[in-house]
Amino acid sequence: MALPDALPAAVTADSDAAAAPEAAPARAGFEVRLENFTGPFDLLLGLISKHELDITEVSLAQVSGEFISYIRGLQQLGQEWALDEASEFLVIAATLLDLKAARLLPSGEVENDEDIALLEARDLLFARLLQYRAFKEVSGIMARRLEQEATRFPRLVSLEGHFAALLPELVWRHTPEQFAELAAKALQPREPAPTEVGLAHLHAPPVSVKEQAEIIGNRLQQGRPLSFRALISDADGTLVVVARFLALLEMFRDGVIAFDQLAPLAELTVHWTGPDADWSSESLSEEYDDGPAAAPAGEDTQHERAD
Amino acid sequence: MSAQTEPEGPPEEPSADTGVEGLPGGAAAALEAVLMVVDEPVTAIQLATTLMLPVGRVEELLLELAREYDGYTNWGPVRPRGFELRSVAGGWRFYSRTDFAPVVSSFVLEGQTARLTQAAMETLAVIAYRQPVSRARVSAIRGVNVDSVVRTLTQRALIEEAGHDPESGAILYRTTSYFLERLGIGTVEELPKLAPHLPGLENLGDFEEASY
Amino acid sequence: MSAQTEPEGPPEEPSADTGVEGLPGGAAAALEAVLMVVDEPVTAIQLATTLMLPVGRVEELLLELAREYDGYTNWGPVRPRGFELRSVAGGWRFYSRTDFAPVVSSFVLEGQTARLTQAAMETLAVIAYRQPVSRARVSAIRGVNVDSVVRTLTQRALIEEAGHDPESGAILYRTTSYFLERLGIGTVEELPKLAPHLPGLENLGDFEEASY
Repeated sequence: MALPDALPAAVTADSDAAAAPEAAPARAGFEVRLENFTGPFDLLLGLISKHELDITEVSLAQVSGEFISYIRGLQQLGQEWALDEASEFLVIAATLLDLKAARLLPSGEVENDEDIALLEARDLLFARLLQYRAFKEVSGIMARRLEQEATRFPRLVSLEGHFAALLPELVWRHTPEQFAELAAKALQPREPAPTEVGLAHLHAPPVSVKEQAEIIGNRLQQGRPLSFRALISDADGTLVVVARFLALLEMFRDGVIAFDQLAPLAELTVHWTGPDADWSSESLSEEYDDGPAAAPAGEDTQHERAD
Repeated sequence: MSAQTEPEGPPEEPSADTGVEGLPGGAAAALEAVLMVVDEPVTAIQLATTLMLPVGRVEELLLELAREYDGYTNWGPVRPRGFELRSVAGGWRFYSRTDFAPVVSSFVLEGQTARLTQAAMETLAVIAYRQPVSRARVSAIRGVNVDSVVRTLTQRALIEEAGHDPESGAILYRTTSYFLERLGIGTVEELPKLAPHLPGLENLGDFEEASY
Repeated sequence: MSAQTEPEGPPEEPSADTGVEGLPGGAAAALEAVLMVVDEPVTAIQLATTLMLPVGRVEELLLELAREYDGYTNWGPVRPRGFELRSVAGGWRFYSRTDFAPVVSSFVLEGQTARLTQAAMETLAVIAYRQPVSRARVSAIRGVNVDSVVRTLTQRALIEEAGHDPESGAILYRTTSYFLERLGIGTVEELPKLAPHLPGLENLGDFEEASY
């Protein structure tokens, strides 16, 4: 998953589509289009205060409609969106939409995993919103402080002549050519700071779910049920454990394995239920390994190896 | 028009004919003389070193001077001066008094920096409270990309690079002492507390760490 | 030690609740505020214009202040200050008091080196090749605030002010003949061309404008 790494994964889980990664486009005055708002949280806070709702109690669903029509309005202005910024708006819009939809249904019951995920998404959104509001408030205090301080002027005068004359004679060792070299270096346009945060470190070393599925498949096809603990006993890192876990879920969905668990939180046992011979991890859905362009370049090689 | 009586002059310094205490005006005047040529806040330690006086004594004198310029002395009220002596960003420095800003500003054209935008202020606040911090983490809190704002803040010397995150390798940022100067505080600990602005969210810290 | 009695406080200003006279400390404090932060000496006429006071009154106040800092007032002796107010070439400015010159010198020389820092050299290089240029533009190119470095370079007589930018009003800087002398060339035109070092510097102008 290549989400802008600025986003907590839980919040963005619903909206992979919004975060389609690409090279960051040129910045095209996005701030201007936000008019008075400096970001999605700012907009959301603005809407909440407009309705005189209490941020700690308001159902975010109440302001969803306006939030969404606001970004629709932005879209209709027809300019290009800066993807990484737009994605954050869309993520929040998607969460709000979910919450709004949930409100239309009979309330009070938490029935399935989706409900729980929704609650978590709402809580995360609340938490982030409250956090943002706190910073917005202290930034207001800081701004007033800065303004107040700006009415004082520091004494910042050049050294009186007779003291300046005491300074040791300057040692100068640069030839005109060396000086020019220095100038060239100093005038070199500085590499603009990357607008996209590198994700490479998050994937290093890359772990392929398919590859792990292949390993698990090979072991289980020997016929003996294995515990999850046994299946991850040789994993050399959290990433591998996660990948194996995801692989198990995928394989379960494809109906080639089954789980046994005697009690909640008890040992999880996995056994093979699939065809004996012609199963290959290639038949797994491609949800994990094939998406993002931001995935490490070495991935193709890995697929081949997994075959 | 009260002609207020000032019962006594300032107590004279103990007879010390060695060092600065023996000069006209004594150690207090020596401090004034040095402070007249500094172009950035200077610490009590630096001053004590130059004047060859104990740091405690210098700190005491600085506080007395500051109070005197404000109109309060041990021997009664005096006319407030048009300038103030303030401790800012860990050092002492002369400033013009706030009341005279309209008059002074017409003489000081330079250094009247443009106001920061709201986006810049918010970004500055997040960096101030979370430093050292990467751009990505600031983005996560603000919900928008902060690259260009961070560049502006760096150019205006309010923030600076502070090494790299050991895990991600991302550049970390922190506020500068110029930031403290501009805000008129001694250290970042003097920033208003963030907690009162976070109602009932005690474990937000965990959330932040978890989400990042 | 004599506890000298100061019979009276300074005479209060005539009741003037308009203008600077109404502010705490009155017109004298307003003068102090301005004089504390101006770099160049200012004339009584400039001060009178800004403060909207008669020139005669301002001159009177300036003389009174100067005397007060020296320890003499109409209401008796006071502690001499570490600073003095002097009229030089028709303008008034605060200076550190001569008696303290040894202390001030040792403070000024403390930690001074005979060498420019890397940051100062690079800033000088930018100014040399882009002159006349404002601090803001140099900041934009260097990506950091250069105010204090520019002060150092000015103090070292390597650069000097060269008028104001017609649009922004910002002070422009250029290199001095002392700089040429140190570099061993006759004119700025003799600076080696940059092209061999750096292809593609032609569109640097765009970059600078865009980034600031």
